[in-house]
Amino acid sequence: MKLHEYQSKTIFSKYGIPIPKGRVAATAQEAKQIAEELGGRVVIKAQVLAGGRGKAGGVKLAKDSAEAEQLATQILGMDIKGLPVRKVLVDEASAIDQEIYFAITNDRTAKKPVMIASAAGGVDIEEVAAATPEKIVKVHIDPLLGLREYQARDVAVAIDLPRAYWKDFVKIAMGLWQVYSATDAILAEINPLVITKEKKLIALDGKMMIDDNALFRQPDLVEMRDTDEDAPSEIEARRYGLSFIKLDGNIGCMVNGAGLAMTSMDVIKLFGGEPANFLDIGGGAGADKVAAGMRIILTDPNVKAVLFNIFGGITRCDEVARGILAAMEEVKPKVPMVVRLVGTNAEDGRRLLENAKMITAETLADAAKKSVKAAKKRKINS
Amino acid sequence: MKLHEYQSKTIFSKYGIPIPKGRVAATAQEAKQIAEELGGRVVIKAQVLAGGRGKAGGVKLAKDSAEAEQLATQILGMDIKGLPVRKVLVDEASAIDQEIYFAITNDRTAKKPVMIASAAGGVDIEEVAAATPEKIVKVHIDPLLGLREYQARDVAVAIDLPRAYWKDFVKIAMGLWQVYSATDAILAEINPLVITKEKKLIALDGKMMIDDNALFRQPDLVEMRDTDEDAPSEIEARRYGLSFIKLDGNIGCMVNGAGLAMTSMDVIKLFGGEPANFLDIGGGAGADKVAAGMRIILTDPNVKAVLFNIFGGITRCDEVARGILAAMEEVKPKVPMVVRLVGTNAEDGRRLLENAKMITAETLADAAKKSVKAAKKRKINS
Amino acid sequence: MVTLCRHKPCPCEGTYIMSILVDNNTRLIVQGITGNEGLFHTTQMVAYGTNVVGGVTPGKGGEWVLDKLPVFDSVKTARDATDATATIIFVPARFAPDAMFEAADAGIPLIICITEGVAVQDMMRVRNYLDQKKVRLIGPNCPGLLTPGKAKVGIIPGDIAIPGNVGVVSRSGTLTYEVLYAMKNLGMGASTCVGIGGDPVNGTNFTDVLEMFEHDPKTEKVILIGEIGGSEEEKAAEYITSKMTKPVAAFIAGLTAPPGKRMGHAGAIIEGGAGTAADKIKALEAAGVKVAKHPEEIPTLLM
Amino acid sequence: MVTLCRHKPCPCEGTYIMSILVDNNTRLIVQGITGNEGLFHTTQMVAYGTNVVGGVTPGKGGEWVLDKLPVFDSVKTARDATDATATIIFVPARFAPDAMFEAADAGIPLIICITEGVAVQDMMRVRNYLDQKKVRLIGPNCPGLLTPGKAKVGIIPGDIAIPGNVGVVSRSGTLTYEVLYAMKNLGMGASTCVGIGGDPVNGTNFTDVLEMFEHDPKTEKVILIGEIGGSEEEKAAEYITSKMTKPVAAFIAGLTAPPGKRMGHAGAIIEGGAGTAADKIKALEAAGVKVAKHPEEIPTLLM
Repeated sequence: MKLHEYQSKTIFSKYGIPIPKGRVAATAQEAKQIAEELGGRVVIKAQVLAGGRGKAGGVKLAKDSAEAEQLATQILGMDIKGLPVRKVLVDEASAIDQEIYFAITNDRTAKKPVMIASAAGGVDIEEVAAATPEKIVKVHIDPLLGLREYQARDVAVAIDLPRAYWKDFVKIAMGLWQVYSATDAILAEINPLVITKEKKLIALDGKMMIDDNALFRQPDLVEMRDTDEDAPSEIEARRYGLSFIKLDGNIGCMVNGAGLAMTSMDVIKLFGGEPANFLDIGGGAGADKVAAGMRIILTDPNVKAVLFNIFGGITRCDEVARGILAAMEEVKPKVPMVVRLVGTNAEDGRRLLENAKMITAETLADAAKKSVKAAKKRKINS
Repeated sequence: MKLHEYQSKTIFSKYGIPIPKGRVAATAQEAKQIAEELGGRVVIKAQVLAGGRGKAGGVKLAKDSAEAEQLATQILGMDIKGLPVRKVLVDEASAIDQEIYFAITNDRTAKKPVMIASAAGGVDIEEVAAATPEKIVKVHIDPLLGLREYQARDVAVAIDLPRAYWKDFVKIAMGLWQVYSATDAILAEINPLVITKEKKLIALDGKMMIDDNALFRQPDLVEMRDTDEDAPSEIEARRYGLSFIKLDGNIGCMVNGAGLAMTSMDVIKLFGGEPANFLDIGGGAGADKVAAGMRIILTDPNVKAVLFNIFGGITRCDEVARGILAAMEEVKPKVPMVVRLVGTNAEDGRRLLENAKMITAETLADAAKKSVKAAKKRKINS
Repeated sequence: MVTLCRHKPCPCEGTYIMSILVDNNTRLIVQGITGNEGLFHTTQMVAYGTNVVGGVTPGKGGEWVLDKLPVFDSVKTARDATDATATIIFVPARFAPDAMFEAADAGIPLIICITEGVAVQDMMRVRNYLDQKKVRLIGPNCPGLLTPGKAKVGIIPGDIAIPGNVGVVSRSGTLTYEVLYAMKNLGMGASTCVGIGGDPVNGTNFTDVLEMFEHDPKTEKVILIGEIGGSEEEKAAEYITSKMTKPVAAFIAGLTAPPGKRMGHAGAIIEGGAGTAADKIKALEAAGVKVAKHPEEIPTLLM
Repeated sequence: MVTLCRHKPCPCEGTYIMSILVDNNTRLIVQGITGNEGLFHTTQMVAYGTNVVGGVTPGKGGEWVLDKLPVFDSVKTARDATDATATIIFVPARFAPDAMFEAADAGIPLIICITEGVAVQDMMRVRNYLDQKKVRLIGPNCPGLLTPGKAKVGIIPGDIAIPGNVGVVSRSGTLTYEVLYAMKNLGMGASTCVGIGGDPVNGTNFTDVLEMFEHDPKTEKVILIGEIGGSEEEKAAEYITSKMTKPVAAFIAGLTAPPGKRMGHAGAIIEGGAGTAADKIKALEAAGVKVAKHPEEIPTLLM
């Protein structure tokens, strides 16, 4: 789960990390008022859960509250990478001397949290990492011991931070560690952490991602979830505990297991088709989940055929078959359905579907070929 | 630093450990009012930092608020082990089914925190531990990982706690671990943890000791310190960072280092004297500390002679000598002083004291013998 | 009792259990044995012939499961009573970290955690703690282990694989079944199938298992089933290049997967360019591994 | 470079540095070198001939101390630049835990922590972490080490001891000086004097040091200086009974000490009846140790 910049920075502030004065606004009038309160120059920043908003024109500097209103109007009318801008953050503008990159995230290879820092912060940090990796400092944190101050100091030394800032940097690092730990973050990123002309360290921008698997113990964060920006089908899928991602093809897929779901998509493509979605119904899915998944797939008008690939293990094929039947009853699909059932209770499942006018297949390759063929035929017919 | 029962239980409650309803009172009137608010039977408990208050009559059951007032008057007039009772805790009375002992403390041998529990809780727990150690359960806690729920469950199983209480017991254990960790406790003890007739687990009594070395990060706890019950000389000593314990003998001692201070007392006793105090001026003590120590020693009217045993290391003997001279100037002592200086700058120290009419000694044994002799002589003279 | 690695010099330095991981000597307990999933799969494992010796459900100690398996309140009492050599975990995600810590503290040398959805910061603590204790963990979020004809420790359907000389290691669940099934249809058997799980932080990784297969006399060929994300496949390719003498075939899922939600800049920095299926296939092919285009093709590459 | 234990079989399993702990080969850095105490004792150690190679004070990297010792910002840079084999810590109590963690992480195998007043929960974390890393800690709240004529790593005044064949180990500070001074006055020299410190949770304990002395060819007799509290003296007595061949004399401080403030019932339960000077003396005498009545008597018991 991603947090907005303004949400991330509010959390930063709670753990003692300095942030610019500012507030979030949903209308241009609010933005104007906040700019008036702050006085002086302000930055208007689109709050969307997508990268590259600066290059898309979603971040603008306003010299006064009038200009703030005008720019806010403009930004609140934008779409960035397909996402409508519904809120803007109005921050007092900072005069910047240096931009630092600083983050704590998980290093899956090391099985430990890692601090990442660079004196060359800002939007081009990834190019810095690719071209001059020696400019990126990485220090691992023992997950049982937690971050220790000397490690933060080592980072300050390694990025050539002037001594005068070490103490504040250590405080910010310890704060970011607390943010990361307390929120079950998988990413807590400050970019840029700036040295202002007034010789202060401030977190100018913030990005956080929370571990979905830890949300059960993060009720406050769950409330922060912004569902405005998810596709309705993805929200619906989440409600049923399904893992769904919409794609641009025309063959709907319903599979149990993420790896097999990806493989099914790969095999569709291998045989000349285009998958319309990724859908993993998970292990042990019952009839209701299956029915929900099918409804979600069939909402997509692009879908010209559906492939069911179920390898029963925890999941029982007869349960899946019942879900398919229930959903067919409800949505009366008009597209061809290719079904392949193997494993636990596959016989029972196949028997249940015997009268449902579905195309059956023995292997995944066979199923993929048949669904590609069915989708093409359908295309010609329609 | 010890906390009172009412302070400990307030902290317990903050971390989710159930405690009886109740409040602390400084007067019998207050006690009466609290008893009225609570209704029903109440327990009046003397709040003194000494053990055995129950056997001393400091804990009484009152059937109503009138009796509560009467008993509070009585208890507030008591001295328990030399400590005047200044406050009483008025708690609603509980009907008890079973008394459990439960504590978290440090095991210095294992270098780990340890949970200790017994089904045979109550005031006789130490006899239980001595006579039937198998009735005492000990489970160590990894200080880097913290207490895990299964460990608490293991304790519940080991003390034969009925299953219905396991869940609540685990909550109490996790709460006590948080109490212990958050307060830098060296002891967090619930005795008894009772099962009431209403089938609830409640911490009926609580005792906490905080690590003095961690008070720098426990400002809230520092404010809870009850100095009423310390001897004035000990409060004065603490102000100067001196480690002082008043004893019953007549030879005052000032020594650098706890081990050497105890040894000096032992040697005084070995040669027939009685030490009047333990006083460790610590390492690197300056003249002001020495002067403070001397003032504190000489406040005790029992003191008939003073032994200074200084082995210079970090401590410099000339500094100590200066402190002695300054203090003599101020307090004009009338008792004989035996001084022994060895180690860092001992020569300079001895030279400074040359004109101060002090008895000098070469070895500790020699110094002890001389001080014993001086104190006896003084006794005869006085 | 478990069979320990007997190679001299021992490549695993005595830290893991060989030939590989489970067989008829395994004495297994089930954590969460009275839950829905635990009970269902215990029944399946027992039916397969796995030597299940008991289970753990706090609060249900003293009960019996399937009329013959004792239930204990804690792993420690279960181990003391049964001499268990391995444990399989079927408890809900929020209790799984405690279940793993408990198993490790009870001295169980091999832990298989099937549970899906364990929080990643918990897993980092678990992994670092278990490493200190030299305990081997398989999973979490994995289908477990299957040594066909000997022991099934997990949820892989027993009837889709036959005994043989091909070691199978996989990050995926049902995709693994797909491959085992294709093998069986071609008459190809497995020595052991190890589902290491797909979570970002887990216990045993590809390289660990390849090393076990390389030293396992019963394994002659190896199938590796990977997917997008992380860099374990690239590491496996390095190991194959430098140490492996047995032939390896592979399949990598996710060639058509859309790029995942990005972990800010940090993800790109930490993961580097790695993680795409194309990169992984390239790395494996460079290591001499034959990479299949679809799962049913894999076994044919080893024939 | 430090001299590692060369016994075969190695009684310490390679975890500590022998003969014992420090000598002229020790390359020492000082954490907190620019502080009052750090600077004073660095001067004393250098004057004694200890091979001090540099120091650490965060924020003062690049400065010099005593015109010849480089100051670094971190232990890691100090170690990289100086090949230090040991570190001595003189930082204030609240920073001492971090200083110990930092030294351990920088790979320094021997840490001597002089600092007094470290919080005990911090020390439990430090000790458990250092044990994982197989790092040896002396202290905290200790006077450090003195190998007369070779190296002084700590605050024991150098001129109160002469080289010899008696190993000295003590929980106390100035009481140790008293004993060394009494030895010197009788012409008795020390092989190494180890102040292990008096804190409830510390690094090296009596038994560790007795074991080192037992295996140290330069040590022929041992003096042990204990005090009330804990049960390290009782443990030492057990070790002496079962393993020690060299004669030991002892002194225990605190026969007349009032009982300390009690740690609730828990203290009594955990510590048992142990902890009084009388108990300790009894245990040591039962192990054949001669126990002195006052410090000046100790050396005479070994003559």
